[in-house]
Parts: sequence; C-alpha cells; structure tokens
Amino acid sequence: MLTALFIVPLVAGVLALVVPRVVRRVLMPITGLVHVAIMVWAWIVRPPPELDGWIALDPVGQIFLSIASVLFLATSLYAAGYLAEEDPGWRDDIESPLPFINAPEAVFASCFLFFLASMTVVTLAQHFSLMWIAIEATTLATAPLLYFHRHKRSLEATWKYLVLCSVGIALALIGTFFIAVSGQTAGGHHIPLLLSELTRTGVMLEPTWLHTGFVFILVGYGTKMGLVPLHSWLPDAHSEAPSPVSALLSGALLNCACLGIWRTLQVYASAGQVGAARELLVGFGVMSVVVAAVFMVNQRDYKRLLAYSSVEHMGVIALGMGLGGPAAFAALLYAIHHSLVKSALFLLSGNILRVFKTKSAAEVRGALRTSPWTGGLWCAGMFAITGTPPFGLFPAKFAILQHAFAHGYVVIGIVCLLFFAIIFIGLTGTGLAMAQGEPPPALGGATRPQWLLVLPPAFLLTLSLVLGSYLPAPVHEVLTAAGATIEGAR
Amino acid sequence: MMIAMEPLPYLPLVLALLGAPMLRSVINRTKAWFAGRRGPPLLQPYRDLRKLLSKGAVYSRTTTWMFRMGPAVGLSTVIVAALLVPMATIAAPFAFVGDLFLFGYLLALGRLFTVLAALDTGSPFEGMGANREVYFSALTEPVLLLCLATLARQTDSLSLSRIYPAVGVFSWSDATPLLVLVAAAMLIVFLTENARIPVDDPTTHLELTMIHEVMVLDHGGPDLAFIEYTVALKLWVVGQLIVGIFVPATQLTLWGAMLADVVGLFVLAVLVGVVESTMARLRMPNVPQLLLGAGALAAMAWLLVLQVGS
Amino acid sequence: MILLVSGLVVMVLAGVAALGCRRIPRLAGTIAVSGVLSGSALALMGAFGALTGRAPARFTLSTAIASANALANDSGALAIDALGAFFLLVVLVVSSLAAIYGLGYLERNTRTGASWFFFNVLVASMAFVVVADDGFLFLIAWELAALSSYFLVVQHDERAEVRRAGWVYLVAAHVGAAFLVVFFVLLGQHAGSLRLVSLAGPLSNAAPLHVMFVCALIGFGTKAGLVPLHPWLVEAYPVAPSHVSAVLSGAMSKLGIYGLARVLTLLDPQEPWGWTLIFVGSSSTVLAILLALPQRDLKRSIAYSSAENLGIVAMAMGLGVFALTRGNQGLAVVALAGGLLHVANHAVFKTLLFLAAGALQKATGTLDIERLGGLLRRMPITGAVFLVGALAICALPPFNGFASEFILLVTAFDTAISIPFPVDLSGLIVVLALGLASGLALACFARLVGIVWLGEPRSDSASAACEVGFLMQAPMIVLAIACLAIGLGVPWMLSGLERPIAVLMNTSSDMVGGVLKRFSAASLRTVVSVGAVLFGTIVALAVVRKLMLRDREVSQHVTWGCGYTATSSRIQYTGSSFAEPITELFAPLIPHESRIRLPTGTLPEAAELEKHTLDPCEHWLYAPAFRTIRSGLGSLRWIQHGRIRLYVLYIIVTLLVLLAWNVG
Amino acid sequence: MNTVLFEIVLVVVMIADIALLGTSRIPACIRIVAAQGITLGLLPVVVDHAERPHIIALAAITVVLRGFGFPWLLSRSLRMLGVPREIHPPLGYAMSTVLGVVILGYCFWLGARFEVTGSGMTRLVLPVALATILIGLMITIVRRHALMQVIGYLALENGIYALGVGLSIEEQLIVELGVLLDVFVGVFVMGIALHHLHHEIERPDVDLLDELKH
Repeated sequence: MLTALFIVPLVAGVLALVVPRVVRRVLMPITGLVHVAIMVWAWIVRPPPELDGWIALDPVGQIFLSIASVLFLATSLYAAGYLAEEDPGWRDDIESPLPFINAPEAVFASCFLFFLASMTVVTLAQHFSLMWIAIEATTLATAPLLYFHRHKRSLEATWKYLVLCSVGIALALIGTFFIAVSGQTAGGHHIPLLLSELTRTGVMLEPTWLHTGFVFILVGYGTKMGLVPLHSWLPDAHSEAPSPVSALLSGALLNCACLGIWRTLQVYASAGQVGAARELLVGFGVMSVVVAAVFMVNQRDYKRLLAYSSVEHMGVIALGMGLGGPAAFAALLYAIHHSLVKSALFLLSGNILRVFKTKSAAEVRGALRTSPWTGGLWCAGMFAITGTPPFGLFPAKFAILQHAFAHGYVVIGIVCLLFFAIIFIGLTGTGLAMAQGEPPPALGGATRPQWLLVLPPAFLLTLSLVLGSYLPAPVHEVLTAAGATIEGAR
Repeated sequence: MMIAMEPLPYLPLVLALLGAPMLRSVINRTKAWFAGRRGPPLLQPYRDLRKLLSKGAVYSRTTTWMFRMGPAVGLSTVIVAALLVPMATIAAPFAFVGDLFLFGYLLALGRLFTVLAALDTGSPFEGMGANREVYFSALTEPVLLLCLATLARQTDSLSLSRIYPAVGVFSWSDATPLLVLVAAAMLIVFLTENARIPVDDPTTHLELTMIHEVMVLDHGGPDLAFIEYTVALKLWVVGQLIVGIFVPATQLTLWGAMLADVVGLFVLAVLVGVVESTMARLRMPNVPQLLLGAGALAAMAWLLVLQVGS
Repeated sequence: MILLVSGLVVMVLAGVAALGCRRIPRLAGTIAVSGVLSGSALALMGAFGALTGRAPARFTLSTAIASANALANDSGALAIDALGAFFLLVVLVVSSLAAIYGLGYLERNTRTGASWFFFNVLVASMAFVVVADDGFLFLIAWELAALSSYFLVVQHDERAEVRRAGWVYLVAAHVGAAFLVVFFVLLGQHAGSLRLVSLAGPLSNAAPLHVMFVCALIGFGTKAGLVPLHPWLVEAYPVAPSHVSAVLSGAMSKLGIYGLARVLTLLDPQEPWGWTLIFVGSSSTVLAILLALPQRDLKRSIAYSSAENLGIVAMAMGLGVFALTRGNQGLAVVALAGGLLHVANHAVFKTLLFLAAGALQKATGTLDIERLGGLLRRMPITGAVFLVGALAICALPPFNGFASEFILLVTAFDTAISIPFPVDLSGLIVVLALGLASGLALACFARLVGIVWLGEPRSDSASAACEVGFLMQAPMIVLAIACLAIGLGVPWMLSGLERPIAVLMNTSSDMVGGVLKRFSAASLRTVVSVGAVLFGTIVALAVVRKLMLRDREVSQHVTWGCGYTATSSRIQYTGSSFAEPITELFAPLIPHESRIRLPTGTLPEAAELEKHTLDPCEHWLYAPAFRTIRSGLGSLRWIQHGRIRLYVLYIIVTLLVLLAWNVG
Repeated sequence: MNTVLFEIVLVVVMIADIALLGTSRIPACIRIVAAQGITLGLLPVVVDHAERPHIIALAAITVVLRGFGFPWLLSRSLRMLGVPREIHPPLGYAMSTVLGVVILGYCFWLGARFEVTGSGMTRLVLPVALATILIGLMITIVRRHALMQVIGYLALENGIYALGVGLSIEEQLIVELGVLLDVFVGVFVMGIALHHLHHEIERPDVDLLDELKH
C-alpha cells in the first residue's frame, strides 16, 4: 500500500500529459486527495515495510510525508485556480520589455505530479541510494516547473537551480559512497545501505569514512536544503517560480533535503559519533539565520523576502537538529509549521502578484482593501512566520532557544535572538506595509475573492494555528519518537 | 499625630490672618524710606482690601467659571497651608508625618488655579505671566523639598511641627554653615514664591516684565481682594519657614518665642524691602540661574548633612 | 477560578461574534461591549476570593499546550493570587470603562467588527497575562496582547504616520518580548519550572540573577514605557483610537509593572537592582515629563506623561528593593504600597485623560493644541473631567495622584533619614526627581488645560465643537469621581493593598496590615482631613464671594488687552511659546531640529521659523543604532551577487574547509 | 584485479584533468572529457575481472554515453551557441593548471588520512577521484562559457564514477545507476536549458546571468 503512495501520482503524472485540459486541472487535486487519504490511512494502520525494506514508514518519514501530502493537496487546489487565471498566450512581462509565454500546461501538471511522487519516495526511502535517487528526481521534476513562465529571469533561476543543485546532489552521492565504504571496511563484510541495518550496526562503521561521508552529504543535501553559504540558488528559484511551485519548493522540497541530512545523522547517532556533526549543523544554522537577515532587511522583492525567510528557517531547523534532544523534537515541529505557513505565504504572494502585477514590495499598498481575504491572511502569515504566538512556530522556536541556552550555546542563543529581531523588523516592515494603506487608485475597489486561491492558504494557516495550540496525542507521539532517532543512545 | 482640638494651635492662624497684610506695609515703608519718601500708612493694605471687597466686578466675555474659581481656590490653599506650619513651640493644628509635602503641593494647587484663571482670559499678557509662573515654580519646588529634606535629615523627623522646634535646639552651635545654606536657599524660594525682586517686581508698570501681577490683570472687586490677601498671607506663611530656622523656640518661653517669631517675620519683611530697594529685577533669562543657584546651595546643605550623618 | 476562565472565554466569544456580524456595526459593538462587561464581571467575581485572602487558586487549561511545548512540565496552568487579582482588577475596570466609551466613540465608524474583535482579544489576553501560572502561557498571552493591540493601533492605516507608529510599536513589543524569552529560558533552566504564581520560593543565588533581572527589566520596562524604552509609546498611543489608547496606557502598561513585581517574587532582590530601578525610574520621570511639555499633539503629551508616571512606580519599586535588601520591612511595605497605589491611580487618571482627549478629537477633529481653545464653554462636562484628571496627574491634593506621590515622598525621606550611606542618596534622588517632575507636570498640564480648554477657540472646528454623547461621558464621570474618591479614601484603599503587598514581599499579610495601619494613622488620615478642610474652605469662600456679588453690579467686557481692544483669538499665547522657555533651559537633554528663513533683501518676504522637538532616545540612541545595523547588514549584501560561478565556489570552499577540519 | 592497469587508468584520468584546465578551445575540452569517460569505462572491467555480465553491459553503456553520446550532444550545443572558445577566462590557463596541481596535492594529502582496506583499492583511487571531482567543480568556477559549465559537471561526474567503481561498493548496480541518472539529469536538462539560454542572452556567458541578486 505504501507503494501506492508514489505510484498514484506517477500514473497521474503520465495521464496528465494526455488527458484534456479540464480533466487535467481536476486530476491534480484528486491525486492530492487520494494521496492524503492514503497518508491518513497510514497514520491509522502503520503499514509494514515493503520492497525488501527499501520502502517503509518510520516516524521521521511519516512527518515529512504528511507535510508533503497536505501541502500538495492545498497547492494543487490552488494550482487549479491559478492555471485558470493564467493567460495562455504571449503577454507582457512585468519587469522587462520582452513578452513571454507559458510552458505547456500539460508539462506543468505532469511535472507537478511527478514532483509529488519523487518527494513521497524521499520520505519513504529507507535505503540511502534510493533516497538519493528520489532527491535527484525532485530536481528533475522541478526544473520544468521553475521555467513555467518562459522569460529570462526564470531561465536564469532555473539554470542556477540546476547547476548548483546538481553539484550538491553529486556531492551527496559521494557522501553516500563514503558511508557505504565505512560499512565495508568493518571486518570484511558489507553492511547494506539500509537505514535499519546501518543504525543497528552503527558502532562497526569506520569513523573517518563516516565523518567524511557526513561532510559530503551535509554539503550536498545542505545545498538543496538552502543552508548558508550553499543557499545561493534558493532566493532566485523560489522568487521566480510560479507561486504554487514556490509554495511546494519551500514547504516540501527543502524538508526532503533536510530529511536526507536527518537520515545520515541517525546513522551517525547510532555510531555514537554525533558530536562533531552537531557542531557543524549548529554552525550552518546560525550562519543561515545571520545571512538571511542581511537580505531580509531592505528587501525590495517580496517573494525573495519569503525565500530568504526559508533560508532562515532552514537554519533554525539545522540548529535544532544540531542541538539534539528535545530541540530535535522542536526542530521537527518547527519544520511542520514552517512548511504550513511558508506555503500559505507563497500562495498569497501569488494572489498579490496577480492583483498588483509587481513583485516590488514598495509598489504594493493596501492589499487589505483590494482583497481583504488575501490581505488579512498575509498579515496573519507575517506574524506566523516570525514566530509570534498563537501560531505554532513560537513554541518550537522557544524550545530550540531554551536548549541552546541549556547546552551552553549562550552566545549562539543571543546571536539568534538578535537576528530573529532583525528579521522580524525586516519582514514585518515590508510585509505589513503591503497590506496596509490606500491601494494605488488604478486598481479600483475590493474584488470578490477567488475561493480556490484563498481557501488553500487559509486552510494551511488555520492548521498551523490549531496545531500551535493543540497538538493531538498521536502526532506528539510520532514527533517524540522521531526526535529520539538522532539522540545517540549509546 | 492628630488633628488639634484645643484652641492654642489655632492661634498662629489667627495671627497670620490678621497680621499678614501688615507685612506688605512694612515692605512698602522700607522701600519708601530708601527712596526718601514717607510711604503709605501702615493700615493701607487693610483699607485696600475693604475697598475691593465692597466693589462689584467686571468679567471678560471669554472667561468661564475657571476664572471665577481661581482666587477662591488660591486663598483656600494658603489658608489650609497655614494650618500645617508650626509657630514657636506650638505644633500646627494639622501635624503629621509628611506634612511638609502637603504644604508644598497645596501651594502648587493654588498656583495652578491662578495660572488657569489667567489663561482663561485668552490675553497674551496673562498667558505670558502664567508661563513664567509655572516655569519658575517648577524650579523652586525641588529646591524647597531639598531644603526641607536637609532639615528633616538633621532632625530625624518628617513633620514641620517636629522639625522646627528641633532646629531651634541644635541650631547654631553645631550646624551653622548648614543652616546658613538652607536659609539662603529658602530665602530665594521665598522671594520667588512671593513674586518679589529679584525674580519679579510687584510694582512695575510694564506688563511685559511682570509675572504675578500680569496674571491677575483681569481680576477686580472681591476677586482681586482675595488675590491681594492671598499674596499677603503667603508672605507670612512661607516666611515662617525661614524665620523658624532662626528662632530658638525651645530656649524661650512660649510667648517669648511667639513674639520672636512675629518680630522675625517683620525683620524678614524689612529685609525684603532692603533687597527690593538695592537690587534690580533680574532679566527673565537669568532667573533660572538664580533658582539653580539656590538648588546648588540646598544640595550643598544636603551634602553637609550626609557628612555629619555618616 | 472557573468563573474567571469562563469570563475570559465569554469575552473572546463576544469578540468573535462581533467579527461575525461586522456588517451591522452597531450590533457588533453592542455584543462586544456586553461581552467585555459580563466577562469582566464574571472574572472579577472569580478573582475576588484571591484579593480578599483565600488561598491562591489554580486551574489547568489542558495538556494540549503542554505537549506543544516539549519541556515545560506544568504548562497551561492558570493561577491567581492577591497580586494578580489586584492587577486583574485594574485591567478589567479600565477596559470595561473604555469599552463603554468606545461604543460611543466608534458610533459612526463602519469597520468596527474587526476592531471590536481585537479589543476583546486584547482585554482577555491581558487578563490571561495576569493569571498565567506558567511562563510559557504568560509569553503567549503577552504576545497575543501585543498583537491584538497592534491591530487596534493601526485601525486607521490609511495614514502613513499610523502605519509607522504601529510598526515602531510592533518592533518594540517584539524586541521586549525577546528579552522576556531570555528571562524565561533562564528561569526555566535554573528554577526547573516556569511557574510564576505558585512557585516554591525565590530562586537561589546560583542562578545568573543579575542577567535575569536586566532581561526582565528591559522586557517589562518596554511595555511600561520606562525611559529609554519609551519611544514606541509616544508613537503608538496618540494614533490609536482613544479608547484603545486608554486601555494601552491605563491597563497594558501596568502589565509591565506586574511583570517586574512578579520578578521580585521570583528572584531574591539585590541591592544593585534598587539603584537600577531608581536610576531608570527617576530619569523616566524627569525626562518624560520634560518631553511631554513641548508636544503639540495632545495625546502625545499625555503619552509622555504615561512614561513619567510609570517611572514614578519604578522608583517606588526601587525604594522597596532597597528596604528589602536592608531588611527594613516596614519601609518596604510603604514603598510598595505607594507603588501599587500609583499603579491604580495612574490607571484611573490616565484613562480619564485619554478618554477626554478622545472626546475632544471626536468633537473637533483635531488633537493639535494650537488649533483648539475655549472648549470648556462648549464641552463643559468633558472639560471639567479633564481638569480633574489634570489635577490628579499633577499630584495635587486632595486627588488620588497626590496620595500615592505623598506616600512615595515620605518613603524617600524615610530612606534618606534611616538607611545609611550610600542608599540614603537614593531617597534624595527620588525627592529631587519627584519635586522637579511635579513642577514640570504642573507646567505641562497648566499648558494643556489652559491652551485647549480656556481662552478663545483657535480654529473654526474648535469653535463649532459641542459636547459628546452620554455613552462617552459616563465612563469619564465615573473616573473623575474615582480620582476624588481614591484621594479622600486613601487609608481604606491601602488596607485593600495589604494582601498584594504580602505576596510581593513573601510575608504574612498581618505584618503588612499592621505597618499600613500605623502609617495611615500617622499621616494618611490627617492628609485626608486636610483635604476635606481644603474642600470646605474652597466651598465657603466661593459662597462668600457669591454672596458679596449678589446685589452688586457684575458686567461683561472684552479681556483687558493693555489698551489694545481689537483682540482676536490669534493674539493668545500659544502652546509652543508656553513650552519654549522650559525646553530652552533643558536644551542639552532635548534635541530639536529647526528650520529658519530670515528676512533678506530690501523688500523682505515673510520670515519663517520652524522648530520640532525630537525624542532624545530616538534621536541619539535608536536611530543611530538602527542606521548602524542597517548599514552593517547592507555592507554584506555583495554575498548574493548573482554570479553563479562564484556560488559554486562557495560550495567548494565550504566543502574543502569542512573536509580539512573534519579529517585533518 | 590488475593493479598496474588500474593505476594506468587513474593516471590517464589525472592527466585529462590537468589538460582540461589548460585548454582554451572548447571542442578540445569536449574531446578530453570524452577520453576521460572512455578510460573510466574500462575501470569496472579492470577491477572486476569482467566476470559478471551486467558489469560489462554497464561499462559498455558508460563508454558509449561518456565517450560518444554526451560529446556529440555537447558539440551540437556548441554549434548552436556559436562561440567555440572561452573568452576572457576569469582565471588564466597557466594559473588554472597550477591550481589543478594544488588541488591534486590537497587530494593526496586528504587521501592519505583514510584507512584503505577492502578489496580492489589502491591508494590512488581516492585522491584521483576526488581531484577529478574538485577540478570539475573548478572548471565551472574559472570558466564563463555556459558549455564549459556542463563540461565541468561532466568531469565531476567522471570523478564520482571513478570513486564509485574504485571503491567497489557492494551495491555496484546502484552506483552505476545513480551516476548515470545524475549525469543524465545534468547533461540533458542543462542541455535543454542551454537551448533556451541561447534565445535569451547574446553570448553563452554565464556571467550575463546576473539579473537576480541580493
């Protein structure tokens, strides 16, 4: 049944290439719905491993799978509305004099579905190679999505995304080799690259190879995850992609890369060598927060603003992973809420872009008046993403900071708080000004909301709000179990 | 300490109510003597008051009840303030911990109403006077508190009725410099509070240079009588705080001390007259400097007290 | 406790209902306000037990929040003791009155649904702050209050200055909360739990007490608006709708004091804290009132005076800390009583002033005092209550402001007399600061009353003003009566503070009660009787005056202009010139920017002088700091230069460095 | 396994790396990478005695793809782009060569830190593979021509392949498949992107793609 999780979108993706347009637009949400249904079913029955244990649902994977699944459902609904609003022919670009055209919608829909399939495999994969292949496949599936609007900027973004992520993924492959070798040298017999095997026999792994493997994987998947200074592609790609794609990239894809690092950390922890890895993660985390702050103050492009905010949040997640213990739990909680909120924000930014026809934050004014729903949700999202209660990022952030202080990372805690404040200033200063004030007179009065474009982000934000104040017991259990996997009991 | 029920403590109040206008006569006579004139008769202030009280009134159309309230509130505050000040060894009718603050704040209340009454007329001159009044009093208030704090620390007491008799005891043998400083600072406060030279000139005829007089330009009849009486009473009451420092009340008999107190007040009045005859009014921008100087004196006194105490 | 929680829930639900029927503004307002009133009534009934001395009550919300926060072991708990009940009373009374007023104030507005929703959430979350037993819940409620009040502040976001003010407020609130996060993190780490109310006892000396205190002071001081953390307040209070300004200043700023008070129960007071509080408090007191003086915007001036009054409370706490560390329990009781009483008093008269300013704004459409004047004739009730508020805030007897300042002055003198060097200096500082501040406050409010209410109107809108409706008058009248009632009923008020102070000092309420009783007997009762005598004298003199004038000729004429009869309203003294001499004297403390155009040439054109007072903290501290941060961050922007080749280089260099570090 | 042959192969790979850094004409670079690919295609055969048929098959595919498929694609793209050489390389050819040597040194230093047991590995595998990887990356940095980026990437993939085969990891099939997928994604998708790039910018210079920044 787990196999169905990725077979369904795969088949749907192929179908999307051939079916007529009306069916295609419905196909995406339906696939999302089926996917969510299977995902929920998996929460209830806890299915056993499949394909010789290469595919299984463990707590960490389950969390990331659920995120991807829910996000996909929301974004696919949005995408249906989005595609309906898109002008199919040549049209004027908002930032340059040259006109441009969209890529075929069929390509978009099928890549969108392939993207889901590949992400699903990432979350389910128990074998390092399979996971690597799946992450590679996400790159493959997303590149055409990025280049949906065929103009120079999106091409540039796609090019950078491709080159940098390919380099990253290649490094991750090297890391995977090194881990394989570390198992090979242990007393003449081979430890397969299955997660369960590696964690079971962790102590037998050869440390030097393991360390080096981790470094390669960290740099490799870290590139995909957007950790500073490996993040350079991220703001470009996230800001130039069509909004539903940005939402999925930021909300789900970064998590997949994060999962890659998490898996390696699991092996590391079982080998009892987790110390050095932690320092690296903490370092990357802090650097990401700091550098993201640099670009979030005075950021003129609001989609880039959101993209840098993703860099920051990935940094915080890395920090949480690095601190370990309850902070790992918090990091996972953080990842959940970040995904929900950031996707909602990207979707909303699409609405704003549609109304105001500009990505320059300075030219967007009075979104609350032109489109009250979008504007209101945008404000809520701004507060949610900066970790303001009652949204769920706050408890997670608090817990991570608490452990930073408790584990003696006092300076790091203070630096983080300082830069969180700077980020708050940068983000709200730009974001709230967009919602408030009088809109440019050319736009006219309030427009009726397009429900397909408003409900998905509203749903995601509500989910974050609810989970922020009430975390159901099963979720809590799974989170705890997942957090414990990088504990390094021995 | 409680509210006095027997008649004796109210005697100083009666004295004040009766004798206060006389202080103004003494000042005027002193100034007249310096100017080589004979000056008005000693009872002239009483006559003025009677005359004013028997007149009708003219009110500006701009004014409201605030203007009419001003003089009454001003007079009430000074009368009540007089109830807090001891005379000789007689404790004030209301004597309690912290009465010195109430004294200061009562004067402030009266001042506020005078100021508001002035502003109520909408006249630019009265506005100016009001402005100067609040400006200078903002600077005198901390000085007065500091002076009283010094005395309080010296006598380990927080009530005027305890401080003043005690000042008489220790006074001049062991704390002369301290008392001189306090007295000097308080003299400046006294002159400012009562709108005398060198801060204000009550006899000037140019509105632009006035402080207190310009504020009451529009008042007439009984209201003006209230104001004139308030001025006189304030001279008496605040003057007592200075005179009290010099009178060694506990060494004298009750009546002797009372007499000394009254005499002291008239000496003070003469002193004011001398100051007014020999000095010119300061330029307005220099007044704050004088007040800050008084503050410096008071601060010095405080430091001396600390030195002694520690 | 159930009553309390259900009261707060009622409030929030009413807010949601108001949001639901936002298309009918009048209905929305009515629902929301009745929610606030009934909720407050329920909550106060619930809290009554705590204030009158039964054991603190506890209530656990649910384990849901507990699980969201991985570590706090007793998350989600609410508890109330006497200290919390006192602040709850202040918060809810102020909010209820402001809500009634708001119903009249927002009468003709159309977009009130959201406004009422946020108002109710604000009130409920402030109440939650006070009853939160768990630091984590405290933070959530704290931030929620900040957030909802932010949306209230920016209600008129079409104006640029409102947006700016709102944003400054938001940033200040966030930065303040960040310090609180550090405080709570350290608390959790060293105390083992985040309990605030039902704690086991003060924290041991092993914890970094000083660091924690400084964090708490900055965090809570920002909310209270202590100098130099006040600039947000003077931006946000004036632009908010007036009933919101009243709640912000009357209730919300008190939460900062509540927080500080809690901190004193959680940590063992140390002597340096006394100095810090005295220093911060006295500089707040003097600087804020000095800055209140030259403001042209009426509400801005009142907002500055808010910082002044919270400074007074901080000084009271400072004296209390000194007395505690020196073991002088009696003095500590009196100091803290003065502080808490001033909290209540400030809530009363500052709410009153903001409400009256709002009425003024509604009647005239402006808050620029240079465009007002002569309003006492046109709005007699509002004018009278404003005067009462002004008298109270200038600490003039017999109003309530005097009562608390009097207690504080006595404490300061007592400190100066009875505690040895160098602590006695603190008493002197307090005396001087209070003396100077009360003189300046007098000047400030004489100016506000005189320029705004007296004289002749300075603009058409001012001369066309008329009195506001009953819904707006009633709360103001209640507050004005409260000013006088508290002033005259101080000894009885103090006995009500017995238990809160006992909680604050961690001692028995009998001891506290005894001290307060002695203090009342020694002076407060007499102060009250002097007040009564004063009142009687004034009435008597007024009657005498009336009788004298009864049969005489009383005529009306224009104001005496020293011979000049063609007076107009423009000839009046202006607010700016009223303030100028004093600001000039303190010029080194008050930066200003001026633009001057001198008359030149043979036929000179009109000359011009423009002078704006700036906030020193803003001008010398925050603006440069933010500029530095901004330019510092800006100088790193080259990192993202757009050259893909170098991006690859970043990856390689990272890899090589990590490899060398990890393997070598 | 034949150690001598193995080492000869590695040395050839190494020489190709340095040559790549020192060559300015892009067709020549394509040929060098192709040669490197073909040489590497022999590696599994050398290591594994060619006993398993699928190894042979994979080796054949590798040779065909790396030696002929990709070079053909690249040559076609080059013709389309129309600029056959690097213009104003950010780092000169002489300096690039020196850099290549430095990288080699670094990799040998690094390689010496690893404990090499297992079957079929010489001490040369790790440093040479790593050096190829790094030099491939270096080429993307010190060359501005868009095609050179792809070539650099191809060199990187060659290095990974060498590493995977040389370390003879248990799941050999996975390694081969992975590397193939990787190289496929890289070259094909980049090729498509190159095709579009040709329409958007006047010359194939990646430094012209700097509109998105900050």
